[in-house]
Amino acid sequence: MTDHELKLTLAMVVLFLPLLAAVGIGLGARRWRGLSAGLSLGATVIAFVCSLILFIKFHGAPADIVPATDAAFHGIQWLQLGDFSVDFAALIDPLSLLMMLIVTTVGTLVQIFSLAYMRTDAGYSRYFAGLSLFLFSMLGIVLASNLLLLFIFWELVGVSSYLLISHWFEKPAAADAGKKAFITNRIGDFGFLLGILLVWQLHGTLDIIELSNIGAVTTAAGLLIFCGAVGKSAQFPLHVWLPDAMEGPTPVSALIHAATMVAAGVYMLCKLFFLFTPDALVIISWIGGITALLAALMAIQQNDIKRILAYSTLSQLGYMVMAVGCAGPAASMFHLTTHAAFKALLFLGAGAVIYSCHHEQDIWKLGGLRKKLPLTYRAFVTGALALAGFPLMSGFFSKDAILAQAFMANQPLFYLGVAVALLTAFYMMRCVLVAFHGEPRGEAARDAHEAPGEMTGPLIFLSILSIGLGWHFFGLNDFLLNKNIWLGTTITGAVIPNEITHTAHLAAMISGTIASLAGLALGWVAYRGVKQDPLPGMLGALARGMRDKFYFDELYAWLNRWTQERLARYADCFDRWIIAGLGVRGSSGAVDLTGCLLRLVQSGNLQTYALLLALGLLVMLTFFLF
Amino acid sequence: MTDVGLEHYLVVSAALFCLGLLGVVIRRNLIVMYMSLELMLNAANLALVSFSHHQPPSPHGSPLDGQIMVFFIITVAAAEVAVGLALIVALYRKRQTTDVADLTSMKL
Amino acid sequence: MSPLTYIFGWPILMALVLMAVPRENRSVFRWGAILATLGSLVLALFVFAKFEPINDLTSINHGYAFVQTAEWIPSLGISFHVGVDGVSMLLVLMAALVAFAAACCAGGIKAREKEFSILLLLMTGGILGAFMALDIFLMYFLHELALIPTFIMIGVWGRGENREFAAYKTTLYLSLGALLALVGLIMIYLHYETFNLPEIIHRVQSTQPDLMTTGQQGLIFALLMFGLGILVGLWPFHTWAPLAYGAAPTATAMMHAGVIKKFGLFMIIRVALPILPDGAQQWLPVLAWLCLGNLLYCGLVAMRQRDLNGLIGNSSVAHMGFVFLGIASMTLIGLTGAVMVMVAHGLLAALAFALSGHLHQQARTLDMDKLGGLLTVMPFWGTLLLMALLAGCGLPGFANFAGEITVFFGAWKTMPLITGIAAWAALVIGAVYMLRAARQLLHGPRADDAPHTEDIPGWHKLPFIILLGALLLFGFAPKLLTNKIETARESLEHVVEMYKRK
Amino acid sequence: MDFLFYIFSALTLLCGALVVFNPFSRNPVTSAMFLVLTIICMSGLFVLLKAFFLAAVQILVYAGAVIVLFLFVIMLLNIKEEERQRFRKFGTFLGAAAVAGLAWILVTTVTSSRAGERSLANNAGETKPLGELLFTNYVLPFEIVSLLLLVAMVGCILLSKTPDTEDTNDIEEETE
Repeated sequence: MTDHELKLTLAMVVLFLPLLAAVGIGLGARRWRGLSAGLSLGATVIAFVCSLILFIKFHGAPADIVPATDAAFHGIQWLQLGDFSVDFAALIDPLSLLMMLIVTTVGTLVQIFSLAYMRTDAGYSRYFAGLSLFLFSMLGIVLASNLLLLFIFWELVGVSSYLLISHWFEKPAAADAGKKAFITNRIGDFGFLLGILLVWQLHGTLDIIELSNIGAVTTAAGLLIFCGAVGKSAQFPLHVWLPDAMEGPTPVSALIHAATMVAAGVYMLCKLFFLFTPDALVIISWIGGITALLAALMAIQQNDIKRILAYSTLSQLGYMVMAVGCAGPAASMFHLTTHAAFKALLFLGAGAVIYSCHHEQDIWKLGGLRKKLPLTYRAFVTGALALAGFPLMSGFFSKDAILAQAFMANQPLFYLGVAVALLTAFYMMRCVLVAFHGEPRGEAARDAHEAPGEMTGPLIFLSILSIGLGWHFFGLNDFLLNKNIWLGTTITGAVIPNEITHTAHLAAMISGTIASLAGLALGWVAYRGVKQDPLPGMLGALARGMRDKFYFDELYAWLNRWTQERLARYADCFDRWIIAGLGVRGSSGAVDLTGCLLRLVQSGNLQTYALLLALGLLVMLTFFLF
Repeated sequence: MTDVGLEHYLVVSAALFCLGLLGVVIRRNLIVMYMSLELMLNAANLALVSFSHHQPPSPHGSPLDGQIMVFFIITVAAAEVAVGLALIVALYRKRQTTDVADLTSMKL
Repeated sequence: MSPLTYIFGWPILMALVLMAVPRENRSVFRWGAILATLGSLVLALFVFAKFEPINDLTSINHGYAFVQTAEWIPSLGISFHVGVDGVSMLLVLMAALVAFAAACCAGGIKAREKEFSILLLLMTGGILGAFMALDIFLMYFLHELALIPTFIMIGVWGRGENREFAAYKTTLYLSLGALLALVGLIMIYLHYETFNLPEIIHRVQSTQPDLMTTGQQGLIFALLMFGLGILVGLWPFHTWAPLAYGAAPTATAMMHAGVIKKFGLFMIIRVALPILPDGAQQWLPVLAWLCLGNLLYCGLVAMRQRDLNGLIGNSSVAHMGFVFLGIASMTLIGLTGAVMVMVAHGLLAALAFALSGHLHQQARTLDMDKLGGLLTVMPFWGTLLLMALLAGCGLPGFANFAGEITVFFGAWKTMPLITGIAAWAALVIGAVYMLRAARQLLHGPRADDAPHTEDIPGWHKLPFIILLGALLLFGFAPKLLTNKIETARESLEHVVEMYKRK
Repeated sequence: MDFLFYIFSALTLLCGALVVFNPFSRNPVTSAMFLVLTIICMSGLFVLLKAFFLAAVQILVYAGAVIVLFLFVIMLLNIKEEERQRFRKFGTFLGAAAVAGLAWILVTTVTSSRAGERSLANNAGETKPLGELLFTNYVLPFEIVSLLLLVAMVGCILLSKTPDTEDTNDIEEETE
């Protein structure tokens, strides 16, 4: 088997096994819960193994499209029309291999975790079918070899996310959240689609490798493509859907809304980095920075443990996008990887807490879990420290890389990044202290007991990754700093990966460490042993704003009500009264009216008829004679 | 004043026709309307007769054709009057009126 | 004889046979209709499989396959002339699929089954024939044969209090549209003195390109565009559609929204564009803006609907906008996309109306405020509806997406602004109203006073599965569609070239 | 001769006008009597046109038969005067206008056609050639007319017969 064939086989196995599992569950296996879960998990594990083999074997190989369109395998044409053709093929380069590995790893762990977490759920089979469908679409994004294919899987990811968020569809909040997520994503996708069309018009191709040989052309195309990432990665101003998406089951939040799907936007930015002009990058970096800061501020005043994590995800995604904008896709992908590990850990940890405490999610009603759930506690603290960028944890290294990147590209963003790092450490400290320390503040917290092995196992595994992923031993950073793995850079001589200067490195490391420690310390001081949140008293209106997410939801609701809804109402009224009323009934009414008027003439009076006859005769004679 | 010719007769005929028409249009008694109809018929007769009288000789047909026509018109008019009056009688038996304003069952 | 003749002759023959059957034998009518449409479907699949690309316009049949000709009214240049190319082949297959599904879904009719079955079969035969006719008169005649039963069916078997008004309005609208189109067609006839479509096109494209002046072409094109546009629900002549579909019995709504409505579009592509390149030049920009009326405006109206059928009806009108956009783009890609949307939407509209028909049969209401949480009670139905709704908002994996994206690619280069607005309508507004329906009907808690509903039983699932299966098949492998359309590529390219040359 | 024409035509028109609107009487009998006078004056005009046979027939048939029939009916029905206002104001006005317009058209047409210039008075009004024509060229119409008279007679009898009591319900018209 040649390398090419091996790649093709493995990539197709990785891509299609989850789909087959989903279809299998949908077609019949759904009647047997165990079988459904087994199918889904089995497919994911095999996909994981294949990804691992692929990664180990090919992580140094250059980008390759399988099946190659010109090779013995004819490319599978998805659509072909004259000069417009879309081939179904996988683009396998080191970046996609890494992403595949992340997705399948987290996917496997989350599915194992779900075995226990969802055990009592009525929609058990449906849940696993959804997860499999999601993995299929996500891997499709990772492997897509051209932009349209990418868009297709992009949409499919959106719908599987919709299905999973509204898994508990009887709950109005969950159903609404799913809808909101889908529609908000669609707004981003609208820009994405226009971007694809523009790229097609300017470059004449959608194939990513061909595009990478051409490089960036206009800022507009890049920004439109970025819109897709804004939607999917929940960047400001389309960030509103992600916190609501926490209505879905917690493992789903871990997989989709922390580790993988929301990272797809960042992945896409990194992969298509060659499409962005420097102007576009500046805008991207600021959007990322703003998101990071806003989300970090909002996270401080959340009380729902999942929402805290959701805002922290937003904030970290902002970080990654900022890194891309600062011309550091390597740093961004590095952080994406470590974030996938520790955020999945945090979410699964939160899931374990929620599971143990009978679905109590308010941290002020928890407390004292340190002793009840020792394993979960340790795992959660590991994740929190990694997220806070505690020295020598994985998050520390990746955050440093981003800060160094920002230091070189854009000094104001560097300071913003440091501030976010401080806030991050602060709110994680708050979360840990309030939820795990002190005395139990609720019935649920008092009865808590440790979760079963299916749940703690993934926690332990992820803890190890969260600690060590940044170490030099793993070689992740070196791998990403290899120029060869970035598409288009060797040809266009683009700036990535930047050689990070020593000064930048030093500045980032020192300020990052200080910010992290200071944040943790502040959190310790403010929340140690408190029964109530002291912040609202100190910050007043600002704290209220943070708690209410700076009123973005209200603003959008208002905007929507005043634009689209209002337009819809006008259109409806117009339809009902003007077109159907005046236009249609009006013209039929005019005919009716004429009929009524003419009816008056039919008086039945002989003389009237005679008179009309005479008049008619007169008219006709006049007409003919003169 | 010129010699009395065809035009004079035709003008009289036209005037008589208009009088008849006026009667049909403005009188409401069915019988009087009927008489007005007779006036109109007679106007036509007059026109025909005067045309007949003033027709130059020609190989096609005889100048008397007009008079033949009038003859038939008179016959038909007699028949028509008979039937019409019979109808009026029948109608009067039913409705006790000969006023057309009361006869509006043709109304839509 | 050409198998095409059997495809559309078979249902009509069955209708004639059923006329002789006494009305007491109720099940005979039901099964007769199913059998006849199944026969057409099998034949259509056979023809679809056997269909060989003939990309040679100079051949005797002008690139059409399975041609059959017979004299009909020679003094007027009318002949019986059928044949298919890639475009009509797909529509015939789609029509046969939908007809079979509609016949299966006609079980809800409990009164006068005899007449219903006969009308349904006439409708099926008529529209199948209209898609394969190559004689303009035959085409029009068979379309009318299919159209007229619609009015009767709405009036007699319709539901709701205002079904008579609906029947009345639909009749007026559609007759007016058909009449305008007829005037245009007769004007074409007066110039060419034949109804033979390939011959006319041949003369326009090679021997007599200037037989009609630009002004005449503009007038005829306008007549055809608006006449046929009314049949399709071109904005602002669309208000009959939601009303009619709200009142029509399930099978009728499926057939009309799915298949018969496509005829107007088909005729624009088949007759108006090739014969009247100058007219197209004048009117297509107008059509491009009007299509936004469909996409954006009807989408917004659909957002406000409280009734499921109103929503589906409006969304169906909105989807026609994609086809208009594809036509107006006047590129090979755009036209192909338009045909793909026609096929995809035919299947989807039929599926959606079949589903809403089942709900209406169960719950006796389609008011979305009164229903909710149906996914728990009717899992199969609910899953299908969810998939139909998602297909309706253009989710990849369903044939609609493939068509819509192709239309966008076709239209983008010439009309970026319109395409951009259309994309907003497709991606965002479509998602808003479709998901709103899903949220209200399927999700959420079940109301306490919600009517009792049951899922689709046993073999009744068959038509739904067929329609959904076809949607998914063409969605995953749109090449199945484009391959066939590709065979008509030369004639389409000819049309596009004629258009560009002017 | 011209003198006679003017006298007869003036009398014809005057009596005709009195048939239609008589300022002194609304009685249909008066109208009928003036109709007789009109007919007689017209036969005078016929004589001037050398249509002697027609003049005779005119007096015999019209004055002798038709008008008598009218009078019979009037008396049979015992119609007195029109009880209500004789004319409707608006209708009268409109009718008069229409008729005036028509009269104007007819007169201008007649005068402008100059038909008289090409005409030539002939004297072919004798009864004998008329009878010859009637019984040779026009014998078929003549017979048909006789049949028509027969039909009219039957019709009159049928119509004016007092309906049987049982039939009355059938012909009962609905008065809305």
